[in-house]
Amino acid sequence: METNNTNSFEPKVVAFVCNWCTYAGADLTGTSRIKYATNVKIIRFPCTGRIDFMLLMKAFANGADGIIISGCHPNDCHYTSGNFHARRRWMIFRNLLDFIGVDVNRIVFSWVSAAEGAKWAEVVNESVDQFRQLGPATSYQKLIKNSEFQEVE
Amino acid sequence: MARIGVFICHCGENISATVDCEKVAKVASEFPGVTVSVDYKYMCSDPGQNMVKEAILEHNLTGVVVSACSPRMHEPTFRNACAEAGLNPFLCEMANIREHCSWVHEKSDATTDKAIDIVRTLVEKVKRNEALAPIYVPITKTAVVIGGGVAGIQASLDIADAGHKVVLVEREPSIGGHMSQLSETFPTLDCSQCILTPRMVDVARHPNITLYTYAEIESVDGSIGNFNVKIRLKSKSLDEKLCTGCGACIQKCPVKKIPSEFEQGLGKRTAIYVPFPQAVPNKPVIDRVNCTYYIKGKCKVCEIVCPTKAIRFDQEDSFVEVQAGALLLATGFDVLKTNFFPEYGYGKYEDVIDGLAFERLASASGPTKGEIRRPSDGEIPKKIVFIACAGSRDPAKGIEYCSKICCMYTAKHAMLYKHKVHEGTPYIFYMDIRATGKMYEEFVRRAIEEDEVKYIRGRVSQVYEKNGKLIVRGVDTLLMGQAVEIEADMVVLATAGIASPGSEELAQKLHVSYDKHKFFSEAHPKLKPVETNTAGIYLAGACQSTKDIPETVAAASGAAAKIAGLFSNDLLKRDPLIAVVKKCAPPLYSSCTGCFMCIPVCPYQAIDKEEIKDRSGNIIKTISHINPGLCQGCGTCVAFCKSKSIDILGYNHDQVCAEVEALLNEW
Amino acid sequence: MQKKIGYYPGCSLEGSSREYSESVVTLANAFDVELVQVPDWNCCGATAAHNLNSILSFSLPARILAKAQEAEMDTIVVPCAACYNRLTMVQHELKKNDTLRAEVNGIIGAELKCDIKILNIVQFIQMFVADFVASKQQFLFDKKVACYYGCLLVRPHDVLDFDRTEDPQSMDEVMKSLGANPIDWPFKTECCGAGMSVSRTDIVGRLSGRIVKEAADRGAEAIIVACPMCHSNLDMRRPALEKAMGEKLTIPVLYISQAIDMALGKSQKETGINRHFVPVNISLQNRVVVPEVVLEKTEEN
Amino acid sequence: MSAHIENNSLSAKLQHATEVKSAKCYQCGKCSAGCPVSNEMEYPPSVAMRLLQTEDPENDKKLLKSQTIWLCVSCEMCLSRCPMEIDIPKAMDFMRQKSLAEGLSHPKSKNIISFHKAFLDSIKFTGRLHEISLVADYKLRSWHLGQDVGMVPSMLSRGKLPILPEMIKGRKQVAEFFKKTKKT
Ligand SMILES: Cc1cc2nc3c(=O)[nH]c(=O)nc-3n(C[C@H](O)[C@H](O)[C@H](O)COP(=O)(O)OP(=O)(O)OC[C@H]3O[C@@H](n4cnc5c(N)ncnc54)[C@H](O)[C@@H]3O)c2cc1C
Ligand SMILES: Cc1cc2nc3c(=O)[nH]c(=O)nc-3n(C[C@H](O)[C@H](O)[C@H](O)COP(=O)(O)OP(=O)(O)OC[C@H]3O[C@@H](n4cnc5c(N)ncnc54)[C@H](O)[C@@H]3O)c2cc1C
Ligand code: SF4
Ligand code: SF4
Ligand code: SF4
Ligand code: SF4
Ligand code: SF4
Ligand code: SF4
Ligand code: SF4
Ligand code: SF4
Repeated sequence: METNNTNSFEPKVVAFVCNWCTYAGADLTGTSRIKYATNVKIIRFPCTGRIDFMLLMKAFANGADGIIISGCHPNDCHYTSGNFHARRRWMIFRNLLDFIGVDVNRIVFSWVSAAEGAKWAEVVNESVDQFRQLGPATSYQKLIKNSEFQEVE
Repeated sequence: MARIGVFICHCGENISATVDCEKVAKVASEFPGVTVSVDYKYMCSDPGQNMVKEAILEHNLTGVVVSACSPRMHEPTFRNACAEAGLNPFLCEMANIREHCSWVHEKSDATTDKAIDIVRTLVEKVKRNEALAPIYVPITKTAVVIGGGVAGIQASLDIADAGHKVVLVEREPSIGGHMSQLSETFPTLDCSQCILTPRMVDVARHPNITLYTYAEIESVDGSIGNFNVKIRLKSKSLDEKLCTGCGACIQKCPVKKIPSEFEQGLGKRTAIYVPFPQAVPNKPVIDRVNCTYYIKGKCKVCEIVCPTKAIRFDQEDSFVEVQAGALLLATGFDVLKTNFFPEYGYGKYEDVIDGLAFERLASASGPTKGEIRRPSDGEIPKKIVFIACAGSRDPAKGIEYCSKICCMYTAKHAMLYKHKVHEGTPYIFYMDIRATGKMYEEFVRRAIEEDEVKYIRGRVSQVYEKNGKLIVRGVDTLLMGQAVEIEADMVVLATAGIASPGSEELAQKLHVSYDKHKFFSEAHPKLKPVETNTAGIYLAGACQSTKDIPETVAAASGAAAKIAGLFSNDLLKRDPLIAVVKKCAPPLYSSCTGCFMCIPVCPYQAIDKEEIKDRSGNIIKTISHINPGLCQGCGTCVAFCKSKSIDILGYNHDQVCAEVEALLNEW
Repeated sequence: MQKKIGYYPGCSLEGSSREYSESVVTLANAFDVELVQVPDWNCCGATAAHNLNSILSFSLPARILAKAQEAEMDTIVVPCAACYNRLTMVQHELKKNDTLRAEVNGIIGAELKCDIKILNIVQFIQMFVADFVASKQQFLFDKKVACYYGCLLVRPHDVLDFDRTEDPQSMDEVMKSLGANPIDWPFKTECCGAGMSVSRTDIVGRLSGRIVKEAADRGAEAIIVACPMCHSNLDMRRPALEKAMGEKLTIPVLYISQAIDMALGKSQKETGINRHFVPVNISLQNRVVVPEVVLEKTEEN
Repeated sequence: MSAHIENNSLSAKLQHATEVKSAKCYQCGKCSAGCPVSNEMEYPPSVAMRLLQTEDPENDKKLLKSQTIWLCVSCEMCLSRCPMEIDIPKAMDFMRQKSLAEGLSHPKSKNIISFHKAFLDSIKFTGRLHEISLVADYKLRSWHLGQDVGMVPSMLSRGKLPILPEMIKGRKQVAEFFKKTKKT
């Protein structure tokens, strides 16, 4: 189980999850009483297909140290193909992120179904570990804030 | 000015044990725009809901945040309460501080802080919520039932009796499913065929039911109320309208040695065949893989003997499209059947068989006319060893779950054997006896006390053949692991029940979720056991998890009631959380540039083009348009629109951005 | 063209089971493979080490692997099933467990890469012998045989990933290709008593006795093995087995390499069968169709 | 994974050291049914697992003092057939080492232990196993002076017993291993 050690850096993590699979999976984590790090807070979307680049940048600009994007498994998307589009878009974002100096390791892409309560806890804990090692994301935040970040990509 | 009410629930102690609810309420009361913030033991109780309603009236609230369990649990409850107090239900949001907070963290300040952050996030969201009106769509009152086992049969009859149309799609040549293979059924030992066959006939005769056998679902689109289902009718090589089912073709077909699937390989069938004599419809199909004509280009004996000239060798698969308001999955289960257990010699020794094969041996209509004879030499076995949990509860070689039905059918098998072979001895190696239904424990006790079935607690390690006997090596764990070696004449494995093959593909076609064992997932394990997560698609029977007949039939009637309930309205009310193209004043009309990037990405073909015309009818601009009847609100188009001209109600830019900011800024 | 390949005989092949080593070398030579011993190899520790001292049980095999690595051997053949099992298990454990590897590296003073391909005798035969055996075979091994795999060749399956643990077939296949008729029997992977040979001969008598008797009862004319421990328990300990079973058991026990050597027409000396306790009185039939090339060679001999 | 183990039972120690979790065993008995020496054991493997599960100090002691742990020949039949994939052979290894360390090993198992020790000693001094010295050493330790002597002449005559041990160059290094690993 994660313990919030006071000395070590505790990253702020936002999770963008889809309503049908991962949100329900995270509900199951709760129903199963599986514990995970408090660092992660969830925002619900209809589908990972809804999540655009701007939102990721917005999160970094507001101080996120890491982002988890999680939805249904390939082929299991509640909306047929939303997650597939999300995945494809992510491939394009990666290069863009790299370009503006955001470490792509600060974004974790995962699939968690409604039946995978335990997996959600794993994803959270592993991601928090990963972000913890990367340290605070302040430099990117400054960069993003200063570069007069606009709501158009 | 926003006037938001925040209601923090303790959920008994489910939340308050790890989250300081009073503190959360207090901090929330200081959030900008929050007018009232209170905590209470059970928000969903009547007094809890009344609290919300009174606050709405008293403070003229513009939004409500209930901080409690998952919205998947109680969002409708609280939205209804708000509506009753005159607040548009879409101005109510739930902050999930139970499943996503109190249950997943230990009691600590960090946990309370997280709860506060979650509440703040939803407060910021709800401030930006808009009053929305539900959408109404018409309902096509036809149900497509997929799978014609006892579940599909029962549900079809119930829906049809309620006055609605049913299309029943079965992929085998006959309906009946596994139940038609069973001999007698626990716990009453009534003859399976005797109770099932009349219902099968009813299905065929019911004016409201259209039956397609030898048919499969090709594709499904649309959504609740209005699905469009394309069905592939596999070629039976036969004109069903002409065929009278006389059976002359079957008698004359020269290919007679094909192992019969229905008889679990213990009997044989011809190339043109009906699976079993009571089949519905009782009309044959040609199995093209084994038919001499399809292999070698000659024979056609069936065509020659057919009195009505019904045979069609050149018939191809055809398709029908059905409009349906609801779908029911009833595709049942299968038994694990590979030689996954080399140590038990399954697939290697003829006399090691599985439970379904034993059913055929015990069935009066089976290959031995109900006499228990071993497959290798037809002898009557003096000793039979039954091995329970053969593949179930076995993460290493089989599946980890308990198949639930095999304890009972194994007891039944041992009993049937004893009834037929009085001098025989049945042994059952078991780990636990799970007999939890009505009259089940009594049934097992009867097997042990009256029919002298020898139960031995222990798992068998190995079965091997020696001098015509099967040597079964096990232990008695109730005797400190003492070795038990039995020289048996036959071994019956209670193999695991698994999802029906093809379940995964079907689930993907229908967009319903399934678990890791490929069984379809119900929407809620307790409260929505016959619904799937996809609106308008229901499930019943062993396709959800292995079930016995009483449970299967109960689920089927339950699902039928749900569908009949859906069909009792002419219009379906739907949440309006869908996409809209933003409009603005002329001369721009909309920021949409008409790039139409959004059209191909929509999974529901919900986007088309709209022409904006001036008074004299000249087209000024073509922009995209979203059909509210088709849009499901996935938001894919939103992410694709470069000019941010599409928004999704309930998850619009303002709302989600405000959420991100609120979540992070005070962290 | 000579192929060179690493070779770890292990202690018993230098001692009580030297005929195994002799027959393996004979076999390799017949197929133009040169077996190069791992330089200055040590004992793998066998059962004793992991019974008594687990970290030692890693260090001893690790040194062998290090020696092979030093000599730039990418593949080593390990005919003894016990050694094969230990070496494979240890390489697997060390590969996946970084802390353990660091500790063991410290003890043996080397940096293990853990990427050596470790072949058991059957795998060696499959790779270097099976495809060519037909062209060199002089005698038909037209006997009923019982292939006995023992425990260590196939278990644990997760790590060794060689054949299946129940009713394995690889040795049966090899014997079939020589013209033998392998029987179907249930004790292919039952334990012979292994390391208890000296300390609890009574147990070995019972376990191995049952195995030998079962093979004999089913009409086998020879038991084919791939492990020196199995061999010594089934062959050298025969009196103990007979005592435990209360009957005379005359069926001979051959290493699979010896069986092939015999089919190739090798002498008793080359196969080492003269060293067995249970006499091997098996005479093989000349192959009916003998390719000309081989005929010439035999004449030269 | 909580770092502190308050639980001092053998089962907890076993899990800590080897990740073998006795709680996973559901007592099906398949291991005992396939174990070749189960009949000789006072606690067949499934019973041994049950004893561990009780976490009762008395039962822990029973196991460490048992012949069972020394009779196990590490054949892995139990593991390969256990539906829960419980690594009993590893558990047996662990219990043997514990039993020795705590001086609890069963008097009747002395033979087996002596043999293992003699085996390791042989390696310690030569780097390889020298079978004659092994047998000799074992006899000294176990006092089974007569046993097996009958086999020696026939083994010699078949060239199966080299008289002189093979000394490897690295034998000092190997002897070092024994020192370095002694702590365990
Ligand atoms: C050996 C044995 C003995 C049993 N004995 C008893 C007993 O004594 N008492 C008792 O209560 N229960 C017993 N059962 C359990 C009983 O068989 C099941 O409860 C029952 O069959 C479940 O019915 P079902 O309709 O859900 O599934 P099924 O009987 O499996 O029917 C599913 C149907 O769907 C069809 N189908 C599958 N996939 C598709 C597809 N993609 N498209 C179209 N059609 C499809 C199949 O062809 C089949 O006709 C026994 C089970 C076994 C294995
Ligand atoms: C200790 C315990 C723990 C349990 N834990 C779980 C669990 O963890 N998970 C789970 O799934 N299930 C659990 N259950 C089972 C669960 O309680 C039942 O499945 C469920 O309550 C059954 O609901 P019901 O409506 O059929 O019956 P009930 O809950 O008994 O409701 C029947 C209602 O009918 C009323 N009534 C009775 N007679 C009359 C009459 N003549 N006229 C008018 N009204 C009448 C009663 O007052 C009562 O309100 C548990 C049960 C017990 C005893
Ligand atoms: S509203 Fe939800 S959290 Fe509150 S008491 Fe009801 S179930 Fe529990
Ligand atoms: S002979 Fe013709 S009518 Fe009779 S069952 Fe066959 S196809 Fe049908
Ligand atoms: S054509 Fe085919 S189905 Fe018809 S009788 Fe001949 S083999 Fe049978
Ligand atoms: S129902 Fe009985 S036999 Fe079947 S898996 Fe469960 S416990 Fe085993
Ligand atoms: S993607 Fe946006 S701009 Fe392009 S057509 Fe669609 S709504 Fe208009
Ligand atoms: S949100 Fe957009 S992409 Fe999704 S269904 Fe509606 S119109 Fe199609
Ligand atoms: S086989 Fe595995 S689960 Fe069964 S009793 Fe043995 S250890 Fe326990
Ligand atoms: S490893 Fe030990 S306990 Fe397991 S089967 Fe072999 S002898 Fe028995």
